[in-house]
Amino acid sequence: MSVRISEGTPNAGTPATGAARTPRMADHLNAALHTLLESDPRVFVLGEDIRDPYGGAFKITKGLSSRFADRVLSTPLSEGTLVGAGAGLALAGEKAIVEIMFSDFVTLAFDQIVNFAAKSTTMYGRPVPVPLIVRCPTGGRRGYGPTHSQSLQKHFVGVPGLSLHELSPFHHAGELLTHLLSLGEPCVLFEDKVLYTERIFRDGVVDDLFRFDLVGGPSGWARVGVPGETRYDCTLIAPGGLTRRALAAMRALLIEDDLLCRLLVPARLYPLDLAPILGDVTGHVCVVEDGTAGGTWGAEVAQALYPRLWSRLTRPIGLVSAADSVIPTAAHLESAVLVGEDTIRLAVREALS
Amino acid sequence: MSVRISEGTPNAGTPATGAARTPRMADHLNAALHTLLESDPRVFVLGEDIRDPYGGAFKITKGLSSRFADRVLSTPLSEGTLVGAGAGLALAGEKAIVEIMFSDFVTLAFDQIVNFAAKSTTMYGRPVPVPLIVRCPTGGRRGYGPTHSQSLQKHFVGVPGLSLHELSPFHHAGELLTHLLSLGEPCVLFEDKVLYTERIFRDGVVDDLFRFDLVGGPSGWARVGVPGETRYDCTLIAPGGLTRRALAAMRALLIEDDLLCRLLVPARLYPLDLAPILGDVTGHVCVVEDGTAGGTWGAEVAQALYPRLWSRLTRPIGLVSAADSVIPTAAHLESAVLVGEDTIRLAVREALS
Amino acid sequence: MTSTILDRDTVPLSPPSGEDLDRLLLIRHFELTLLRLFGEGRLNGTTHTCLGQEYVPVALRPLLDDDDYVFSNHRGHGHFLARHDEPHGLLAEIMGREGALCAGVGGSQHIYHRRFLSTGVQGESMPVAAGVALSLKRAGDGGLACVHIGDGTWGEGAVYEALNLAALWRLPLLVVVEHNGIAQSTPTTAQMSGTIAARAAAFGAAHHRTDSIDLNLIRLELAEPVRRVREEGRPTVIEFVTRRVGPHSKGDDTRSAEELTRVRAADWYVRYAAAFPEVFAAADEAQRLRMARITDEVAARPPSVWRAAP
Amino acid sequence: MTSTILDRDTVPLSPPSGEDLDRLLLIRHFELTLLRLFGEGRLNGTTHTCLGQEYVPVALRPLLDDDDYVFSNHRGHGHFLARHDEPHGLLAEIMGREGALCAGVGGSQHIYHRRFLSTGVQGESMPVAAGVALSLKRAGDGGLACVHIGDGTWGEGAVYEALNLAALWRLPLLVVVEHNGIAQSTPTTAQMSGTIAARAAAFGAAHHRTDSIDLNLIRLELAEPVRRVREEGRPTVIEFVTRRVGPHSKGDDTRSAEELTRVRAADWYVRYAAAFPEVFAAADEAQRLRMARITDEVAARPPSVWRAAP
Ligand SMILES: Cc1ncc(C[n+]2csc(CCOP(=O)(O)OP(=O)(O)O)c2C)c(N)n1
Ligand SMILES: Cc1ncc(C[n+]2csc(CCOP(=O)(O)OP(=O)(O)O)c2C)c(N)n1
Ligand SMILES: [Mg+2]
Ligand SMILES: [Mg+2]
Repeated sequence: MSVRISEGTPNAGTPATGAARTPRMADHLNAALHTLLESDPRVFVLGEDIRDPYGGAFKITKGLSSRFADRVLSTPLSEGTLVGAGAGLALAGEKAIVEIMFSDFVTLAFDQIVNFAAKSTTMYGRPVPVPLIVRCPTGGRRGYGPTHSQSLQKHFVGVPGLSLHELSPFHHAGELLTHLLSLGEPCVLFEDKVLYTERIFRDGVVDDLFRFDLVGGPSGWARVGVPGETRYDCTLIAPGGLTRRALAAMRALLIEDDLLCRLLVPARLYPLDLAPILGDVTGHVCVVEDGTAGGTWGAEVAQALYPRLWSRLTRPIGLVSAADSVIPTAAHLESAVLVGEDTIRLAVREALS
Repeated sequence: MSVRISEGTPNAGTPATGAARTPRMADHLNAALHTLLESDPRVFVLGEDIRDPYGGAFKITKGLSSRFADRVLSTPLSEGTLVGAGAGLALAGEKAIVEIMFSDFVTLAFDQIVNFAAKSTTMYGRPVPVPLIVRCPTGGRRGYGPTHSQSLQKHFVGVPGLSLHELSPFHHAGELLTHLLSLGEPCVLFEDKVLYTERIFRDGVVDDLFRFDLVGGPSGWARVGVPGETRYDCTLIAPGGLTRRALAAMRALLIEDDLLCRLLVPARLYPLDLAPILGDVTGHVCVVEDGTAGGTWGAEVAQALYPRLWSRLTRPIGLVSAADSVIPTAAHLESAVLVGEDTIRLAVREALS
Repeated sequence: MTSTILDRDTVPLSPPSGEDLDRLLLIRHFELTLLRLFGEGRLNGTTHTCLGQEYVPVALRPLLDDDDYVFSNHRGHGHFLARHDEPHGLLAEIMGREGALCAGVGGSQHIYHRRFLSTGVQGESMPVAAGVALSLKRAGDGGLACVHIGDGTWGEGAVYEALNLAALWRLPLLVVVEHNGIAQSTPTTAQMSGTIAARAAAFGAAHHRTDSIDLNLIRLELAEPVRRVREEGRPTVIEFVTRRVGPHSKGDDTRSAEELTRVRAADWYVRYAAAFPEVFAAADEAQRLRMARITDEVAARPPSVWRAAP
Repeated sequence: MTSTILDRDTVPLSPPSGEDLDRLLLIRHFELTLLRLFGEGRLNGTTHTCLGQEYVPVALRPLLDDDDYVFSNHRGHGHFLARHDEPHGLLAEIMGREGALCAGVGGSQHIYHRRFLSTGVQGESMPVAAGVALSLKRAGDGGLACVHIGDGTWGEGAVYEALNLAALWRLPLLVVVEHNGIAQSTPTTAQMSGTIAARAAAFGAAHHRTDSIDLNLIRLELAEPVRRVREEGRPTVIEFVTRRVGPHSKGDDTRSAEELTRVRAADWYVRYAAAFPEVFAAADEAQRLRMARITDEVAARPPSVWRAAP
């Protein structure tokens, strides 16, 4: 089984120029894992069906086991235990990346994450490093149905000792993974399943309208806007999985509704570090996410922003999320429940009308 | 083993007069379970060590198995499975109340609750009744340490098909349980462990200063205030477990700081029904809870309140919670992390100064 | 009780009833239809067909009563169709069309119809089935809860927690394991230490293993164990040694060509066709046609409506 | 490998070394001190003493190396003290005083000291220990991960998931089961179907059962199984048939008087005292005094400071 890595050699770290075709997220992430395993002999990857020739349900681990056979291990169907074993590796001085095949099943590892991995970093009275990343392929829009389509980020917000992250097409996956493993605390990394199939952005270029830059380090913020503009009618804040839908909404809002939006995408969802972007929040603020309504990540963003923006805000912060509903399988029912580009556009338009 | 029920006979439903000594919450809840099992032959109770003579770690199920031997069952140490079995009973037409010995271990049942019990009510395209209560003895202040002291309410907020409740000294436990089983959807019921040892309130009387009434039905709100007062400097919103600390803070604020507070305590934490108390929210709003900081229930309350109170609010809604920290075992460390009467008092005073 | 029947691939098959053959072939053509529709881009989402394993639920059919509960998993179309002759409803569910069993909300993996319930998280049904079995036991009508799981699902702790509970409480729980030697891409040897027989025994459950594909023979073997589940509240694990002839879901089969040849040669379809060429060919054609009609009919329906949407 | 040693309550004990006796009695007096302090209202929170089970970790002591990891549970004071002669640190931890092992944050149930780690959620350590064992295996120095669990903890699915993984990956995992016949208030018969031996076997783990309390004899029995864990990566379950002489935590013992009499008669403390009256009495008194001094000293310390508070 030959290794197929679309970014060229596993070492290829230099971004292509803006004009060239950028890799798809799945290949970009796969290449990042290759590089990481190669450069750090302490890194293990565990997960269901991750070995070659299968290479994982979403092929993110393709080629890894062929190169690093003793550190890339397919586990039985035991989500709790594969996370626990990752924590054990981490305690013993290794670094562990574990894959939950569908993030929906991370519920089975909730105890290991909340009550062991996260707590161990502080409950023994001194800092105990637990370098562990729990990778969670996430989200709907693929018709997989109620138990294979969820975005469960919100349930992990506010666990002491645990940080939450999400892949975005702006942030470099390899730098992010390296950074997360350096934190010494367990991280849950959400990865939008549709994003896997999309191309990443590089060199500050999004498209003909929008440009981006990065602030706040490898897990900081991507700031997307129109070159030269500083005052926006609306600031959208959204995790990486929402990027394409947010961009499409921004384009329509600009061209058809004459509303100028900026988009801010954090790689680290929690703890929130608002400092790098506080100055960039102008106009109406709207937090967009894929999770269902109620107890959302957006509510956390909003509660952190209200006191900081109190004098500037002219209306309540808007929250856009999926409906308070299971995610149906049939495409026409699923799209009625999930956040689409129209949901975002409508929310902004209504708030500003 | 004789049955010990402090409310007199298990049937005793009539509240004592305000002046009489009211029962402690543990006995009140125990009596409610006796009544429920007696009146409804479909009710089962499952949990670890719940049978007599032990009667549960907190003695809430005392006497039940002696009277209803085939419906009150001690399970092995299998939190996921005892909740799953409860859901199975519920699907098959029974009603199930399951006890998680310490709510910290409900993490082991997260999958059964989120991905099965809650989803089953809607994911089959038609309403499927799942009358199930997951009872969760909750909270710290007893020196049990990091894995036996948590308040995990926030992690269950916003699960479609799941409602969250908390015992309070104002709400009648029996009416609440009966109501929850009538909803046909799984409910998580948080029960503060210290509250177990405290006396319930009846007949609208709290103490020499404060009175209460109930609005919004068995899972609605208790409104606590000073008779005759309608405008308060501050409105505290808190789950039942916070009651004593909130009352102590309110007393000190009134007597020593000349600040008049009202307290609103919902039995149902989520979904939030703000309608019954929206008119009662005056002055500064402060949401108080026992969970750790970040992604709190309070953030959800706040995000629901901001748009509704937008024109009335003169400052951001205050959130009071435990620190972003594991809960240490030693009393002096534990109290530094948890919400105490002083934490509340200080928060209100600072906001209003 | 643990008994092992030796490989019967070479033993002559007993003649199936027409009804049995029809049911087997209906399921086969149902599954083939799904793969075809996916190939044509007419279905979205995912599916897991039971190609090669159709005979398991068909064999169990007469052993289960209407009042029994059946819990199914991701690979559940055969389980459903063996119990309910409602291919229209199931196809509509998978295609999201009017007349769908669950309004198109559940799709392939989440079906609840009368006392048949499937869900997509492996192992999760075991505790639920134990709870249902507790209710059935209390009712005292001899009902049982049957749970289909795969060999890979024995990785999940929930399986053991539930077995333990069922044995302690003497619950009428029948666990049907379709041991096809693989879980998604991982061979059983790489994910299960020890044997299913030993695991059942360790939890005080009875165990019966069969590698027959002969419906009549299987029923003879299982009648007594199933009776004991009902009458003695004896949790029992029935292990079918079987083969997944198709991919895990769609086009994701990484097994070697040799392995696939071996597996396909043992397919009940091939063996029944060889043993009873005429009746088989006629039934095969009939079910193929039936399924084609059903597909056309369902495909022409409007999208499903979810009346109970929250 | 499964072997069972018959009840030895009547077999004469071999003489313990002075060091062993001291360690046994230190743990005994440590635990008695805790119950007394609780009774006097000088400790808050909760505790689970290992009264009656002290000999288990003491017997294991010379079989474990410094580089081995030991995972302990709620009933872990003996496990700790057998490994580390640091009763001051442990008592300070439980009393929340200066010099506490974990700054008073962890308390009785959550200790991490060198390669000793305990936590309060039953079964949770098993997968973690498997991960540690994977690292040890890779290091190739013959280290092992030892996990203490009770009989009741076999209710948790995590135990089986981890055993499965350890057997598949041939990890040096040693599971020590203290089978005291009870979990909190529930007898093993009401919470475990089948046997621990069968459960180990079902997951491809070796099993060795002992009901001896004779330290020397136990070590003889266990030397070979422990060697095989290290050298062959053979996950092994060692089952100690033992007795909880005290309450589950504090004053919550609902066992009958007969049961308690039976259990107490088999207490190693009673039997060693009867077998070696003079050395025992002297050692007992010495450790009682040592513990009294430690208690006074620790109780006089100021409250612990949590420097790493978040
Ligand atoms: C808890 C959980 N983990 C992982 C999956 C993804 N998954 C679906 S089927 C499958 C393999 C199941 O193998 P087995 O139990 O042998 O059944 P088979 O597919 O062979 O019929 C996996 C890993 C899942 N659905 N649920
Ligand atoms: C997951 C979990 N469930 C329940 C408990 C509460 N609990 C603590 S010890 C115990 C009994 C444990 O029994 P066993 O494993 O036999 O150990 P023993 O107490 O007999 O030493 C229980 C139910 C817990 N700590 N963790
Ligand atoms: Mg299989
Ligand atoms: Mg025990």
